[in-house]
Amino acid sequence: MGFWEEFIPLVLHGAVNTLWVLVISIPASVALAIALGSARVYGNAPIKAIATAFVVTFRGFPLVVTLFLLFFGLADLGIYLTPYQTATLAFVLCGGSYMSEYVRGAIRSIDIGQSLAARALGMTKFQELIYIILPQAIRRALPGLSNEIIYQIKYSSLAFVVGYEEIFAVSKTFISRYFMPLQVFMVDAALYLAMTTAAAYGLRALEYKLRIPGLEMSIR
Amino acid sequence: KPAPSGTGTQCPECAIPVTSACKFVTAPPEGEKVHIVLGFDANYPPFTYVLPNGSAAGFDIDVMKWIANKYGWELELKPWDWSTIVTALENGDLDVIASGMSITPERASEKIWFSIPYYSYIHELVAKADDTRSADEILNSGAVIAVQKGSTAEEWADKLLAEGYNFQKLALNSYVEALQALLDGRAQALITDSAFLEPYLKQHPDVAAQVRVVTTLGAPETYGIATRPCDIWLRTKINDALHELMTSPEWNKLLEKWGLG
Amino acid sequence: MGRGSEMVGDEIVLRVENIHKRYKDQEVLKGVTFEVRRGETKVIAGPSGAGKSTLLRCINLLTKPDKGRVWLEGVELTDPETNINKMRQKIGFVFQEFNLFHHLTALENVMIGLTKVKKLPKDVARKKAEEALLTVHITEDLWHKYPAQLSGGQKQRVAIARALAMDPVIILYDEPTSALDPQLVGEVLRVMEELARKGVTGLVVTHEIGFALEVADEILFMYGGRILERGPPREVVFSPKHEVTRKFFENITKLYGGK
Amino acid sequence: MGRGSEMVGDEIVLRVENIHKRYKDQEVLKGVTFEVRRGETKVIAGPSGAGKSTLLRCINLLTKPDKGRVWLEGVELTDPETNINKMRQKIGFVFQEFNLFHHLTALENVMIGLTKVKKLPKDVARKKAEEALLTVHITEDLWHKYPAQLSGGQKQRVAIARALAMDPVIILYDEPTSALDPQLVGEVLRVMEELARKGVTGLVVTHEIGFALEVADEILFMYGGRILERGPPREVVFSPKHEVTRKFFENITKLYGGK
Amino acid sequence: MDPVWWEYIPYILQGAIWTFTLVGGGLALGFAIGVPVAMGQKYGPTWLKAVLDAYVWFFRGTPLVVLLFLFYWGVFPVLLGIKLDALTTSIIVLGLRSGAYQSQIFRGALNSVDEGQMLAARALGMTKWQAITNIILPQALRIAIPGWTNEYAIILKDSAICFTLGVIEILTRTRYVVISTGEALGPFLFAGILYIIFTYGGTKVFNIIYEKYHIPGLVGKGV
Ligand SMILES: Nc1ncnc2c1ncn2[C@@H]1O[C@H](COP(=O)(O)OP(=O)(O)OP(=O)(O)O)[C@@H](O)[C@H]1O
Ligand SMILES: Nc1ncnc2c1ncn2[C@@H]1O[C@H](COP(=O)(O)OP(=O)(O)OP(=O)(O)O)[C@@H](O)[C@H]1O
Ligand SMILES: [Mg+2]
Ligand SMILES: [Mg+2]
Repeated sequence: MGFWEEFIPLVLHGAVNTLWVLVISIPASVALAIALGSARVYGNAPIKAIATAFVVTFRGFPLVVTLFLLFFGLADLGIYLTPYQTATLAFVLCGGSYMSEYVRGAIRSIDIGQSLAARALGMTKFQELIYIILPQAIRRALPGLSNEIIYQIKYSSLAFVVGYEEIFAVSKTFISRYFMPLQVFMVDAALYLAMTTAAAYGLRALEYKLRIPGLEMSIR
Repeated sequence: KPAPSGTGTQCPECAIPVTSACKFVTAPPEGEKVHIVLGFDANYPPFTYVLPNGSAAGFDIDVMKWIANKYGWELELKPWDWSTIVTALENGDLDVIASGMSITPERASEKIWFSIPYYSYIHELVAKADDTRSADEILNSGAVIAVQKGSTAEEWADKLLAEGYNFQKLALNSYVEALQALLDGRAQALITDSAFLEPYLKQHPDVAAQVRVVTTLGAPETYGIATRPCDIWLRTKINDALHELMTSPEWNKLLEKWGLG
Repeated sequence: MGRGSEMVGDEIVLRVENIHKRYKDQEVLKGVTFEVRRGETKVIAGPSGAGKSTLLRCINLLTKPDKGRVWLEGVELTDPETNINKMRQKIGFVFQEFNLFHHLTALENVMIGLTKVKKLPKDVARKKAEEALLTVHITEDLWHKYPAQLSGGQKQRVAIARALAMDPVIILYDEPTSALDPQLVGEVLRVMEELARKGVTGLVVTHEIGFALEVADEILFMYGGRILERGPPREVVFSPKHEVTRKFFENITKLYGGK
Repeated sequence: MGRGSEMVGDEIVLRVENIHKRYKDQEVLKGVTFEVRRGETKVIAGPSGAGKSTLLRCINLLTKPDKGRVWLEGVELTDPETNINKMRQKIGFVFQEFNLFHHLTALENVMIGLTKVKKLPKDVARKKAEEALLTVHITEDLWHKYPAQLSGGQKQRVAIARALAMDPVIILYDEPTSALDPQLVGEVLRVMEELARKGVTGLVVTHEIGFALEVADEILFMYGGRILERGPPREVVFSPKHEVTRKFFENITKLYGGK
Repeated sequence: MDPVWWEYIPYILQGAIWTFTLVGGGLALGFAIGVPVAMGQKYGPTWLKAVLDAYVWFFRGTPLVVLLFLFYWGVFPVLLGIKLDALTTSIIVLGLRSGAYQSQIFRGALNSVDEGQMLAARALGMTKWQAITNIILPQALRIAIPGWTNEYAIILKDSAICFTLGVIEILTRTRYVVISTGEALGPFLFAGILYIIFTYGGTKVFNIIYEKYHIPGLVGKGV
């Protein structure tokens, strides 16, 4: 059987698996990021400390290590996550921590007048955050978030270390069997480029759709 | 053991491409120092791995050192990522690969040719010591079976699945992790090769007590030293040396040293 | 005499006692005490940097005063037990810099307090917001513009409508007419009068002395973080006790002397 | 009659011809034409949303007019060949929203144009900036504050100083006294007068009709994107030709009628 | 008995030299590329925007392994006719890729600077360029700092992928240790903590810069 006939169906199967992880992990990461980022600016001291420790840990750990600890470390405690669960959870923990940094920065770049006006209306700190600050902050954080989302798409390749059969896992098997890294990498690159392009395009469109008329100079 | 030949294991119908990376097509001029770059994947004890001081060690390293020593070559040791190791060889970043590399027809193509085989091993199905089921029962139980990603053991798993056996393959990054999965109870069996398992169990008697080899799979396979097809002189020299080493008492001492006896 | 006085009752709506505030090296408020009765319109005047905006922000605790107490309708705002968010609903605030919510249209800016804080149903809130906007002459064509698309005067009026719509007990205005033309000033003033008649009390930081003379029941003249002088508008403006007050107001006569 | 008129020469400094500007569905400027002579102080008045700010921004091309031409000292700004950055140095601009540079202190805000655009040595620039700040009564204690730490009036004055310091040929003021108290208004007006005497021309959008009556040589009354009426201040204010103009200015008499 | 892998700690730590060479080089190069790219994307002519979009698209979207592979064995030797060593190639590729990401961080930051700032700068007679460098950039760089700490944390770990070309840094060494000793959890946890220290330390530095250049009174932490 030729390289293409053998490799393409396999790698497409891997791509479907990759998508399965991302479909869950990306939205969950964004949600976690908003919670963490908000907690780090608006939370009281203990909440702030917990959120910060969380971010420091999961931003600090290389993703491989997080995957490894969730897979083998938890198994030592009798908790057996499947490769799919491990990968999804690890991506959310890691991606959420990274993304939260953009959310935090964006929240802090909103001018103080906005919170003053919100509080003057009688909003609680939480209402202020939800209705006034976050809608503006998330818009500002979008370019950064799109970075992290794209990173996450590519990092999904690391799921192979816990035995998840995604694009890269399939490719690795193939490469060590035939030693044709160039061809395999080209196919992989095309697949990842397709996914990241779709994501980037979607996010750009979202950024454009959410822009506030007259406020920004020229979002394209 | 096969007799020494000029070419070792090769692709019979392949033409030999001569590229700028070819450095050892013919004998170098008299008096010129021969410098060989040895590429290896340091993830493969006891054949190739690293010591706490960072230097390379292992059976294959010792073999190559012996060969280099015999000819007075300069040997440079370069750890390299397995997935691009052949590309590095093709492009001249490396000159030989000695890293427990199985000789397979797919590999012996226009990219690399092998020396004569120097080590043979067999694939094994391993289960927990208290698991008394037969191989067929295990392979048909829907159980999780761990293998190393990209290894010939994974090929075996794929082959068995294609034959209609009913189990789930869990391909992990290394044999160590695959074995770990078995010990953790995450996997119910492990397909591995004797080249990894036997020395490992010798080194870790506690682990040896927990597992048992259920059966061997297929016929023995062999390792070879890979070179660029065009480096005919180099390959010949390696084959000669390998032959000499393998017929000397030194060979058994080496096998003994690395637990491969 | 101020126009509003006939509807001023005796009930004290706002009491401010001995407010102090310092920013690092600079004491901005050095003990300010006064009270406002229901229906009253009180004007705070004074030179730039006197601490007028800071004082207003201290009243609804947007800036925490270092010392001093504030009561609204008998409830102490400065008491940590008080639910300040509940109380702030009763205090309208019109910012000197407008501080409209950038991401909301004019109409949404006015609605958000009603729907999210007062929890009114959307349609009720919308009707109320529209009324408030019309009161300050923001017509329908502007309702769906974002703050960045509005002119200065339009923004200021939306800011006023946002405070109005909440049906507050008292409104604190920080220079509410600075970006308005005289015609609109007149109209906004009429709105403020009407509110006063309805019993909505006003505390207005303004440089429009004409307005103070027309509408205010009392002028508080602030200088260097203190209330230097207070009294009926005509008295403070035309026969002040202090030299600084005299100098501050003398330009008015000069400026409009031509008429 | 305006005070500045005695120093007004015949030389036309600024010519604006048939300026048009539309934002999507709304035509904001519908053909505005006028000229300003050297030393003149011209006031633009008109209701909120009339297009005054837009017109000012069109003059130095901060907003690109859709149609029409602008000349400064005989050089056509709207000509694509013209180095607009060179020309803008000669046009001071004081924004309605101040637009101070957030990351620079008051002093640095004034200096940056001198050092980066005019390329003056730092010490010279600093001296010039200090002078300009003192002219608008921003004293040394405020020089090293950031915009967010200044009061409204302080910000506005820094914005004026920033324009002043550049030694412009003409200054475009967009409501330069909106956040100022009457005393400061008087002082800023004096500064503007002095500048007029030195031949610095002024084009002022303002709602301070008192100021217009005192200082302006001419009032341009804008309405709905057009100059509806123009002429000497007293004429336009007290005996206007149009009903809208009359209505616009009638509040003034009402408002300050008490005096 | 001490675990066997403890003996390997110095070996792992020596990898830090390579890690930081890669990170330092990659980040600096990425910064030098990212800032102008972001400005070009926001303020440049249409054709330039198209070119820069393509650059960002390719380098953001392609896996690092593939980029390394392409540049080491393709772009440099074949297209450009130069043979660069693995370390140099790795730094260049990390830099090119990080530039694509950093440009998006800055683009976001540039968008957060309000329009009035540009208007006021142009009104003073500044050229677009002067306005950007003197007014917009100083404010945008401050806003970009949190995003930058992310990029640092990411590149710190992504440097591991340069092993594809034989550059052996911390994470690769850790893997070797895992395999060589047969002990997995310990070495991985050690590497994890090492990276946390590096990330946290680096982030701390960035945070100090952030707070130092935080514009007094301007932006909120909530009221
Ligand atoms: N970016 C924009 N997009 C859409 N509409 C705009 C924009 N900027 C201004 N407008 C509209 O153009 C009209 C004129 O605005 P402009 O700011 O010139 O008014 P103005 O005369 O300065 O008013 P004011 O005295 O209130 O400052 C207003 O109705 C405003 O809503
Ligand atoms: N966040 C701050 N940090 C430091 N100083 C501040 C801050 N806010 C205000 N100030 C200073 O406090 C003083 C009073 O400011 P405030 O805004 O209350 O003045 P104001 O009376 O409202 O003046 P204006 O009429 O010009 O608006 C000013 O000198 C100002 O510089
Ligand atoms: Mg104020
Ligand atoms: Mg305006």
